[in-house]
Amino acid sequence: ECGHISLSAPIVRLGDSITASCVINQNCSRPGLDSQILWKLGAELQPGGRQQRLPDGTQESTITLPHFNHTQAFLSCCLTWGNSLQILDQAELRAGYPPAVPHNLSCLMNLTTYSLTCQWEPGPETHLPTSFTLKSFQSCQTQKDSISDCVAEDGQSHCSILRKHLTLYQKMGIRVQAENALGTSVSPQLCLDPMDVVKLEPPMLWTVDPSHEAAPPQPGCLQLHWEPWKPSLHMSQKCELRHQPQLGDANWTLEGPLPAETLQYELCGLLPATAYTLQMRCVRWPLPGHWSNWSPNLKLRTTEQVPI
Amino acid sequence: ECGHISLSAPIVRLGDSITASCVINQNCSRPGLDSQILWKLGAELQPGGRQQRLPDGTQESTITLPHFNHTQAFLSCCLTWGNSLQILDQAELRAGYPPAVPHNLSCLMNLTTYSLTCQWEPGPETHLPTSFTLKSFQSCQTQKDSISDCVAEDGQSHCSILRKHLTLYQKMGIRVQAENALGTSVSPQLCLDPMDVVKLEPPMLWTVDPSHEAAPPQPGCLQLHWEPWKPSLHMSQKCELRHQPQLGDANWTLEGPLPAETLQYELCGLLPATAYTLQMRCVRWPLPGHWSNWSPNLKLRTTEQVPI
Amino acid sequence: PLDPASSLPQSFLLKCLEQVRKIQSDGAALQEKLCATYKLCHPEELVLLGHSLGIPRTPLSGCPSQALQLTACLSQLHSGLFLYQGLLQALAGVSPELAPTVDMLQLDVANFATTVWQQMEDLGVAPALQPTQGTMPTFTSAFQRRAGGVLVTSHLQSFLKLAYRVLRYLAQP
Repeated sequence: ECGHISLSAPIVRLGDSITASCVINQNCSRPGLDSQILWKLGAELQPGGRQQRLPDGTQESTITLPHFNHTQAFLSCCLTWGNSLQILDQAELRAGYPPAVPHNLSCLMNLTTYSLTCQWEPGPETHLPTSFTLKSFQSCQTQKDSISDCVAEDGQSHCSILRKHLTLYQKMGIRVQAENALGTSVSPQLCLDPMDVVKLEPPMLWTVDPSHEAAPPQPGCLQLHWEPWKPSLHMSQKCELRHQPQLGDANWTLEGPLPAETLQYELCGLLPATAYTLQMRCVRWPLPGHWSNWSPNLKLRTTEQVPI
Repeated sequence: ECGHISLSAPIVRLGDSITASCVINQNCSRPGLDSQILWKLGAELQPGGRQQRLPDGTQESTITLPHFNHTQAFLSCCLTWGNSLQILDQAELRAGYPPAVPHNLSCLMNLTTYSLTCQWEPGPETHLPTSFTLKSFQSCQTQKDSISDCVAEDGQSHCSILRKHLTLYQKMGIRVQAENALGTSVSPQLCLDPMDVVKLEPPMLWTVDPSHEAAPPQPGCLQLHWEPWKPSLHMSQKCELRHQPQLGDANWTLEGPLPAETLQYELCGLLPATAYTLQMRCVRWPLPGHWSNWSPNLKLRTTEQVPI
Repeated sequence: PLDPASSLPQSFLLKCLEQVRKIQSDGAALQEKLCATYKLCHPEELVLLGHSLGIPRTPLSGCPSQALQLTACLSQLHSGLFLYQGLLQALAGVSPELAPTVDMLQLDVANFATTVWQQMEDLGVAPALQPTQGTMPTFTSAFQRRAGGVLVTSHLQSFLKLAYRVLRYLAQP
């Protein structure tokens, strides 16, 4: 090897100093002739190298970059050679920050894939390759019985724990760990039972088919029928209905709590001969859970008022 | 094991016969009482089982299904047990056809992924899991120096051979082999140099920027400029231009052969003050290749005729 | 020696010209990446390192248009390509950003060497045995592989420039 750079540390905090030394062995420098060792940061020459000849005849130059504020750069050790400058070695310098403590850790249980997806806020940019790993344990008190790590993909702030790693209906402790070359930080623990953070999909809301033998709706009434989201049929739920006449900026009116499933529900007290927008949502109940989003709009029109 | 079915062959040609035998060992039939062995195909009882007691005391029943014309069915060996029917073993029967010889094998070289994609017609449905594999060799004469197999995904009739397996500019022999439980068939060999089956993308066709210092176009003329598709810049090509006035059902007029690249080309002999649609395509030339598709339409208008 | 122009099929010459242009564009792409990402833009800055690593260069002396000896020229063209194929393989392990470009370049050089070798066989001037790769430089650090990439590509581009001139001369109608 002609020349070899060694660094105080290849990765430092932004603004810290970096010291590098470059040793040129004899077979690369011309005997008797003291070639000058020069340093380049990227394409720019860097003054301040202190050069000395070592007892074994090799030459060494040391340089300190006081405040290194590039996130990435190449430092080259060069030798004057006739009127050219020869690059003999090159080292990659990186600078950034240790990871901040990830915050806003939250999880949702997906009943289609039956996986627990957790997401978090990673905190400020570290400028360094930083890995995020979900560390989860079968219990919230002790850190024994750890569940296999869930490593987020590069640049992603979420990870999904597969069903086979979960013990449903049991509390588990979850933390997210951020790690890069400058340090590691761990979020506070989230203690939850996956089934208590199920995110339901909205129920299906229909109007009852008029051809059905049921009696036609009263004026100012609508006949509705709904069904909870299929994958959540085994969960007891309660639901809410909201409706709004399509008149200027009318407000929503809320009806609830309503049972998770009815064959037929008559909604009355509405304005006759008026177009209404209806929506429904459900939540696991009485066991804990998250409300589903509101279902897509169902647009219906109440019948005319029969002249008395 | 209570009962065990053995089959003449688990997979047969549609319409062929299948013979099955079922042995019931002693610990499953009540001592002294001769239980009757019955067969069910799917849910239907199958008459015709020939039952006998073997020297070692076990009972065996043999049945032949003369013309098995289901593509798939389950054959169950059952025992009368009091007034119930006990299923002791079940075998899956499948029937179909050996693969026909795949035909219309053709290949295209993709210059973006630098892979050779070959496609073929698989022939009639075999009703059986059938694998298609591209078998290719470095030469068309001998079958030595085989290139690693390219196995098509299930149900797909194409496969792409990666760049690292190809020796460009040399002829290679390619066949597609179809294989299932009832046999194997191989297509005739296709002998080609991947570079001779490059599929070019269309060239880029523009009008010359009028603000350019060049003189404005003559009446009845258009100033054009084109560039071949970037990944094919290293290939010498010829191109063709076609144009059509936007008047009723005017025909295309063809101009060519044209060089693959020009800074500026004046197309004259057109109707003045008329909107034209222009398209261009190129082909590797003089070496073999496929014409690109026509480029997207370029719509231009010729200038007014200056009153003399 | 063979009469230069007549004995080489036009399709062979056209393929060679096409392959040279492709390799030149692969090489330019690699040089561009080495310069943009690692600031290694000038091979002249790496001559000393090249000597210490023992990166060989290869002449194309049998191909000057005045006294063209076709067999010598083809065989030098092939052994030069064969050497560069080896040198590019020795760069294996170069950074993930560069690896696809180096792989493409190495495959294209290897295929061009095969095209020339196949033509030598067709002319009956190919040696009985395929050449074997000599000892290659060993690159012991990421920097040396990058610097080696700059030097090998730069030598290869000069080699191809001369080869292209000869092939165009031979391809003249």
